[in-house]
Amino acid sequence: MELQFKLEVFEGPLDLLLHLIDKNKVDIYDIPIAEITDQYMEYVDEMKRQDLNIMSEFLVMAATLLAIKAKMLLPSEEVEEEEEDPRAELVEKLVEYKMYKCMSYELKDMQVSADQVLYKLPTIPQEVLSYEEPIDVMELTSDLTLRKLNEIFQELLRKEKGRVDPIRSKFGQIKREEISLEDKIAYLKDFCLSHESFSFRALFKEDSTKTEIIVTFLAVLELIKSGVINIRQDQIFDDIKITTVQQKAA
Amino acid sequence: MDRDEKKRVIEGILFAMGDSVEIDKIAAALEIEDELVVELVEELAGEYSREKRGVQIMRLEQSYQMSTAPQIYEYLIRIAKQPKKVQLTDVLLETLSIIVYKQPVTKSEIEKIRGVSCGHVISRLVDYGLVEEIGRLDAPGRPMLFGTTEEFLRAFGVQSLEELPVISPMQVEEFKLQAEAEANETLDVEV
Amino acid sequence: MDRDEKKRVIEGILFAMGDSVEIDKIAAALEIEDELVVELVEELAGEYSREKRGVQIMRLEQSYQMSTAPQIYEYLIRIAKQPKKVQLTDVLLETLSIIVYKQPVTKSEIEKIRGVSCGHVISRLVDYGLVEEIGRLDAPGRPMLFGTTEEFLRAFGVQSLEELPVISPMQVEEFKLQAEAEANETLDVEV
Repeated sequence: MELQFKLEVFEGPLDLLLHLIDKNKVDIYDIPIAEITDQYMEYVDEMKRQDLNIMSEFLVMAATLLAIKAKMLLPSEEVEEEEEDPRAELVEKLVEYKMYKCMSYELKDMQVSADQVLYKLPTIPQEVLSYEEPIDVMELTSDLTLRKLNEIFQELLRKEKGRVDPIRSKFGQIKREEISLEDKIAYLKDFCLSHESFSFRALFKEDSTKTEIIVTFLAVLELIKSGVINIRQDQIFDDIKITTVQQKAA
Repeated sequence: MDRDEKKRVIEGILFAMGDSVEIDKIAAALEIEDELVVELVEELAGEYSREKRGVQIMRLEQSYQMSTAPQIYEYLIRIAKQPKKVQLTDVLLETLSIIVYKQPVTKSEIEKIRGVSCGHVISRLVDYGLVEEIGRLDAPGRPMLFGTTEEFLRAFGVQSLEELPVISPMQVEEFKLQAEAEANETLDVEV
Repeated sequence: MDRDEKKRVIEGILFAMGDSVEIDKIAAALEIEDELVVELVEELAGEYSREKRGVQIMRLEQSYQMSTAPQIYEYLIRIAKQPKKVQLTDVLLETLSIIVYKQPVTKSEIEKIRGVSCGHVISRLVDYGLVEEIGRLDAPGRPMLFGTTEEFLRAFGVQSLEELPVISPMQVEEFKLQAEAEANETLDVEV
C-alpha cells in the first residue's frame, strides 16, 4: 500500500495541497482548481478509509475547494469590474504556509550544526545557590501609585463590560482541541439518554469551531447508522431535528 | 592528533563533565596511555596557575577536576546571590487592583473579572506580602477571601483603605453606557 | 582589580554558572559598567579561539555562556554523557518556524497559517524549552503570546534572532531553485 505510506506524511490540508501543486508542476498563482480539487478529493477519500479522526480539517479544505470550483464554474453575470479571483485567499494562505515550511528546513540544517557543543551544569556551592534575597516590597512598588492602580482597575471594569462572551475568556489556555470522533459519539450517546429530541444546532455553543461542527456531524451520521437516532430536515439548510430511538430496556 | 590538540580535548572533557573525571577514562577516550594523560593534564594545570586563570585543575586520587580558583569565590557569591529582578507585571497589577477595590474577594470573583485563572498570580502577591487571606466566605466550599495587607498600605504610603481613590457606582454606570454606545456604533456601520 | 583580574573573575563566573549569565549581572558583581564587561568577555573569547582552546565563550542576546568547542565533539562524546538531543519532527519544526518569524504570536494565528490545530504541538515546544509564553494579547480572552527562548538560540547556534535567515517569498523561491538544482545534480550523477 504505497498510498497509505504517503498519506501519513501530510501535516495538514495545506501541506497536501502544496504537494499536489508541486506534483502537477503548476503555478501556485494559477491553480487549475478543478483538477487539483479532484485529486485532493481522491486523497481525502483514501484517508477517510483509514482514519476518520484526522478528517475534519481536511474536510474543511475540501469544502473550500469545492466552493471555489463552483464559483469559477458559474458564469459571472455581467462581470463587475475587477472581480476578485475566488482562488486569491487560498493562494495567499498557501504562499504563506509554504514560506514557513521552507524556513523550517533551514532551521533543521541549523540545528544539526549547533548540536556539537556541550554545556556543563552549574557548580556553585549549595549554600550560595539556595540563598534567596528577601523581596523588597518598597522597591517593588516604588514607581507605582494608587492613582495608577485605580486606573488599572477602571480599565479592567471597562473590559469586563465589553466582554461579550464569557466562553471566549477561556481561549487563552492551550487546550487539546482535537475533538475525536469517538469522544463525540460517546458524548452524543450520553446526550440522547437525557434528551428525547433536540436540534442539531442546539449541540453547539456560539463559539464552536468548524472542526467541532464537522466532527459532530460525522458523529450524528455514525449514530444514525447504528440506529441510535433518527433525523429529519424539512428543507435544505434548515436545522436538523434529531430524535432518539427508544432503546429496549437492557 | 598532536600534543596541543590532546590538551584541548582534555580541557573540553574536564569542562563538560564538571565533576571529577578518572584518568583512565580520559585515556580511553583519547586512546592514549594513562601516563601521558597525567603528563598532559599537569601541563595544562600548570598553564592555568601560571596564567592566574579563573579556573584551576585539581587532582583528586586517580581523577582530575576543573573548578573555580579560590580567589574569585567572593565574586561568585555576589553573582549567585543577585536577587532575581522581581517586577510587578501587568498581570500582577491587574489582580492587585481588583483585590484592592473588591476586598474581601474570592479567587473566583477575581477570575470572573479578569477572565482568566489567577491562582498562581494571587499566591505571588501573597508571597510579596501585599495580599493575604483575611477569612473565608460562608458559602459552599468555604472559599478564601483575600484582602490587602498592612505592608500594602506602607508601600503605597496610605494610612487606611479609605484613602484610596474611589470608584463610584456612577462611574460604573458610565462605563456601561460607553460600552453600549460603542456596540451600537459598530452596528450602525454594518447596516 | 586590574583588567586581567577582572577577566579571570569573569572566566570563573562563566565556568561556575554553567548556564548563560546576563551581562548586567556580571557587571553588578564586579561593580563595573556593562560596556566594560562586553569588552572584557569579547577579549577573553578572542583569546580562547586564538589559542584554539577546548572551551569557547558564546554570546546569546544579552548573556554569555561557556561551552565546549565544536571541534572536539568527536572525543567528547566518548566520555561525556550526551544530553538527550531532541529530534524535532517536521510538524514541530513547521510550528517552530512560524513562532520564530511571527513572534509574539498567538495559537490561533499559528493555526490559521498551518490550517490544523496546534495546541499539543505548541505545548511540546514549550516542554522542550524552545518556546515560552511571553505575554498576553490585549484582545478578548487575552490569548497567550508565544515566542522563542534562549534555549532556542543555543539549540540552533545563533547569538540572536537577527542572525536567522530572512524570510520573504523571494527568498523562498531561491531556496526552491537551490533545492531543484541540487536535485538535478543528483540526477545527473545517477544517470
